[in-house]
Amino acid sequence: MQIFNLADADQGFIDEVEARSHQNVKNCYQCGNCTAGCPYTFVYDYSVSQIMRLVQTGQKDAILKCRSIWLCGSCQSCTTRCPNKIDVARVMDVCRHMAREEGYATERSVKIFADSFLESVERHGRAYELGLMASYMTRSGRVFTDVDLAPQVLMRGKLPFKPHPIQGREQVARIFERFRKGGKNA
Amino acid sequence: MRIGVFICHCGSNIAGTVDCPSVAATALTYPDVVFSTDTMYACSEPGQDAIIQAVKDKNLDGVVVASCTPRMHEQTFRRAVERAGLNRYMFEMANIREHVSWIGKTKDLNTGKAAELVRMAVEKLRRNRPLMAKRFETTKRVLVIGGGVAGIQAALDCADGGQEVVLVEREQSIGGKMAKLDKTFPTVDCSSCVLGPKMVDIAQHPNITLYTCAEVESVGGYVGNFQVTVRRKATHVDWTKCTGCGLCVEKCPSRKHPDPFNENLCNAPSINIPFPQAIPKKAAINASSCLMLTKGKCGLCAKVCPVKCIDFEQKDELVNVDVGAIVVATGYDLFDWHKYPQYGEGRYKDVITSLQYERLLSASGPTGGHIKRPSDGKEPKNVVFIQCVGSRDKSVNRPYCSGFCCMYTAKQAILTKDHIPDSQSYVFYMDIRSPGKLYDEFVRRAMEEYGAQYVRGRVAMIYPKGDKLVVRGADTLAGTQVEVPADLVVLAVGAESAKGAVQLGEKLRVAPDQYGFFVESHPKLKPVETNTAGVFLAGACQGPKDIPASVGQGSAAASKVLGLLSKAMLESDPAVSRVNPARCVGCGKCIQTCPFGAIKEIQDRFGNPKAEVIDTVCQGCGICTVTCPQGAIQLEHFTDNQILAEVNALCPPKMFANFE
Amino acid sequence: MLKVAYYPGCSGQGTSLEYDTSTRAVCKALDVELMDIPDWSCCGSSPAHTVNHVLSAALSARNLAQVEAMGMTKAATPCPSCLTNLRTASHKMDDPEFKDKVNALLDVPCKNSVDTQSVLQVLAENVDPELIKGKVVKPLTGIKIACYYGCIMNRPPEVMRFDHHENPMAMDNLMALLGAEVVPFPLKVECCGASYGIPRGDIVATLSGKLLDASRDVGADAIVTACPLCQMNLDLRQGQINDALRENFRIPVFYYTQLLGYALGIDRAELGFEKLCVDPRLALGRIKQPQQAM
Amino acid sequence: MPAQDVRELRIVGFLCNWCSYGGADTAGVGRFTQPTDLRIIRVPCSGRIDPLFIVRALMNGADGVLVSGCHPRDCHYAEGNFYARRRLEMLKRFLPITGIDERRFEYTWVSASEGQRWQHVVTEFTRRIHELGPAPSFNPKSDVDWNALAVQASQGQGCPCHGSIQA
Repeated sequence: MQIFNLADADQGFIDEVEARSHQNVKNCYQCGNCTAGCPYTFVYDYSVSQIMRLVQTGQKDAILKCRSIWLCGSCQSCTTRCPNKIDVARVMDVCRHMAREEGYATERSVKIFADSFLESVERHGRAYELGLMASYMTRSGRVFTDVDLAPQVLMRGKLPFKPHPIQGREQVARIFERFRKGGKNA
Repeated sequence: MRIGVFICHCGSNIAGTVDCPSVAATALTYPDVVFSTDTMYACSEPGQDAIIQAVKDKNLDGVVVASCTPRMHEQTFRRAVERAGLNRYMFEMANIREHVSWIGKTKDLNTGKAAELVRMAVEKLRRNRPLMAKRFETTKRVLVIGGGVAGIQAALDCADGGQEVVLVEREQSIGGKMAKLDKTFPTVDCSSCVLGPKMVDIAQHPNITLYTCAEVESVGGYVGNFQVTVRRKATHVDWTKCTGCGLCVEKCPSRKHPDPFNENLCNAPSINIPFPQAIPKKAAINASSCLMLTKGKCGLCAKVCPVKCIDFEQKDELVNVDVGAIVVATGYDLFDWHKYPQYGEGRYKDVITSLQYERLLSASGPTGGHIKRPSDGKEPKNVVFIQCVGSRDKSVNRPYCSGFCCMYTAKQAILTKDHIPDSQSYVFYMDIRSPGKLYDEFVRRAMEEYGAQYVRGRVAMIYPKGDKLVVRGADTLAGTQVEVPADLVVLAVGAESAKGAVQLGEKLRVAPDQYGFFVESHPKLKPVETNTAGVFLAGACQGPKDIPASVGQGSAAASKVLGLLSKAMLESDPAVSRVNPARCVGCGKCIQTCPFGAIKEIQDRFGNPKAEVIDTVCQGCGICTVTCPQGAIQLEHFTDNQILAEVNALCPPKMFANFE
Repeated sequence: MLKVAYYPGCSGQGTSLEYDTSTRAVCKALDVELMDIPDWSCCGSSPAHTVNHVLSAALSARNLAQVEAMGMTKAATPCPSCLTNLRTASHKMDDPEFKDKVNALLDVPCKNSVDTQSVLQVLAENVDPELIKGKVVKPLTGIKIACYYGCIMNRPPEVMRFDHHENPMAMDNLMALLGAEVVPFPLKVECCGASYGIPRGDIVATLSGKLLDASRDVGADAIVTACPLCQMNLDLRQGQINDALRENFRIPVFYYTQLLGYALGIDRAELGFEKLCVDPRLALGRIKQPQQAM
Repeated sequence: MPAQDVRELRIVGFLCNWCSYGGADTAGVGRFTQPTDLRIIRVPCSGRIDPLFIVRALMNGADGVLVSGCHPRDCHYAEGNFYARRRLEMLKRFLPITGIDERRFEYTWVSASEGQRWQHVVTEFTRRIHELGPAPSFNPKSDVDWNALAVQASQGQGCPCHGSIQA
């Protein structure tokens, strides 16, 4: 197990998480209700309440490297049930943003899926599911993802072969462009 | 005027950052100051003696002590100047410790500030005048509101102390929550065996008058002389005749309304005696379910009653009681756990409260002391206890710890194992709060000897699967999620203020806190007093408490009552508002704004309306003084002139700004 | 006639085409006019908010601005994922500072004047149940239904402001109104695995597997849902789940609009039952044929 | 804290005995360092504070006046602080008419247990007063728009001390 030096707490990290999530992580008293309700705990390396604890103690590295923040499904169970009214899902989101910004991608396939999705939106203005799948398979190298579903999907006409590009797709593309220019301060 | 000033060093507490001799020297330049000195500990015996000596030697008629906060030692020094032969109000204090030496780092600035605070005190003292307390007689009788264990203890102690006691209880029997418990922690002794004899004492004590099914309707008057009206609700049974034989209870055909004594686990007959040890052991009719009272037919009870005590025409009755003191012991209510929708909101029958579980454990309960779960009557094997349901949870506006749930849960886990040896208890907890004599040992026993599985974490949801309830929680020590297939889930619901507490508080002029618990006079030093003189608190109405603490407070409140009523005459605080009839125009604004009803309208000899302060009721807040458009009503010891003198001492008036 | 701006969502053009068509059909039948938002774009869905909240809100806000350009203040979407994004964007833009950041990314600034609701909420709150009852031609009598709402249609309650966050009842009530036997489904708001189907199929297998298991436990003939993602995970991936868990679930998963349309007697072609992967015929066969009118 | 380094300014505090005075005591017991400019006058209740006292202090040259009472609903005398709030709110609006910068006056609620909050309140208020600098000497002839005052009075807004409390 990893041993933390509590004196090395990264106060800047704590402050940044609090500022970006608009949450006071000190309100967390570690009751574990978020972990208790979280459907994703079984794939986590740190449970949600442990993530909250690590944020409280400023263990930036441990958080940004961890798997859990990538696997959170934003199902809002933690936020809804927190007795201290902390928007835990938002804290998880913010940790993931920071991990991305610092170049971490511990759960690579999840990151690639999100990237592929947004790329598709940037290009077409809407999510083009077949193109997104193709992009994901190429980028992740997992070319057999869901091929078993292909016959069902195609037979039932669930996936159109062509994207639905919209007229305003330049507008959407410009959203991404401006976002990139503004960096994380956008 | 001849004023003496004493600057206290408080060891190094003040002298460390304030130049006390220099302050004393400066004080000598203030008007009317004829003597000024610094002293090591003004509050010590030699310190007080020195003040007394100086008053005599220097012929002083006023004293200023600059030391700690007046909230600490004002009374001490007032008594000292009184011993020196001065009126106790010819004294002022300057707070140069909490407000100067402990918060400022720079000695020069501190010294200057201290000197100015002394100057303010001197200027105020120059406008003080001797005030005399009024003396009045008291009624030697006590009202105890609430017949739970705290109220029972207070009533018995007062009665044993020789005072007459009127005990008013809302329910049909006294005993409160404790009467519903099976066993008590940490000794696991039988609750009704402990409480029962005390309840009988209440019934038999010659000094105690007991009104159950009764509530306080109104309260007037003031310490020593309260006038209370009690509403005795109609029971439709003449209790002067009822022998408690129970024949009517047996025969009553209407058994469809839930039994509140058994926490609605079963139904009760419409005429009922709530439990075998009830005091008084009298039957009462539930008017909302009685066939005779709702539909006009039946009357079986009246037919079978051997003493003919059933009276369907009975009405509420108002009783007036004069008392000198009041003990409030209205207890608490259980948190409504339906506010946690994740626990099923009542959709799952086998999710019950801890108090319902007590009834299942109790031999006098609906299952005769056999643990049977409500849904199908099966004996549960896996019992899950969830703590902090309605405690320490901001999201349901209950951020406080209810204090006793950890302990009763440990007790219930132990009793579960006693009742069902092959059962397994799981306790979801956040922290174990067991700071009492033999308390923590008791919790350890639940784990070590009785094998209760303690799991540190909250429970996020309960859902049914087959005939089990799956409890999904966290084990934060293991760092993961856990699930328990439970046969029965017991919610350790927290305590909240009793229903109606706020309304009762209004009648008694006792302020509730934001959660409805009554506020004591001082959290440490006056735990059973309230800010309304003559009204005392006992038990959980002041905040969640376990039985020993409630009993302790009951006795404490009784001792305060006995102390109060042992005096032949009471003195009122003379720092109250006073009306100058010459300036009063009788507009009545002060009467409207007074929160205590301490001002009444009178007529002067020309028939003009005037305001008059009832000294004994006035609490000395001064709201009326600011309200009065004429400046006719002044709060003694805090008059406009006295406060303005302090302002002027700080900010000397300029020539053109002199409005006086 | 009630008019709302309509945001179909990307999946309505593809994997959940039948949800879109059936939604349009039932709304038409119930006198709710859905006005298509011209040239709508993707709301950002879950990938966007996992990257950046401002970006995510901007992608949603572009659509809200389009609604504003229509001169409308109320929008509806069938998809809870879109709903969450649109509502969360609005909620966060209540903070003027955040709104400025969002508008800095947009060509046309968003005034944040649009209230977005789910089509379910529009139907539940604006259509008189008696009207629906009166229009039922084929009551759903005989079929046992578990209503599954998904995790984000009602949570967090501060943002979503609809129904109950632990035990929502809107679909239950609607289905009961249509004559179906609604079984109490304990995992109404549990997560199905969301968008992890592609990158982490194992997660969906576990989470959706629990839902299928629970619906079998309560004896449901079918699951009814309001979410394209949930429907896809439970229906399209049911075979994958069976493989992963060595199970043999065969539980059809309807969109509530499909069953509503069925009861209202809407043309089967518009309801798209044939697009469901798990054959719904057995379940639909349980519906008792209505007695012929007198 | 800059207040320690520069000349002290004159700040008068009116504190209720039960909550805020106790809170200031608690701050002292906790040794929560504060600027020394403030001088505290103890009154039984914030409802005892006549706006006249505050006006008098400011007219006499105080650079700032700070009033503090029990939190709403927490008053030792049940409702004194509600009266105080109405009066002081009225005073706040009235001050500019008299030519006094209303930022020189503030009221707040501090309970007897909130020592740290008291430290914060004092520090912040002192900082504000130092930013405003010493009060300009009060000269009724030049600073006050007497016409505006007259208009105000004719519109029946009445006296700030007493106009506000009619139930």
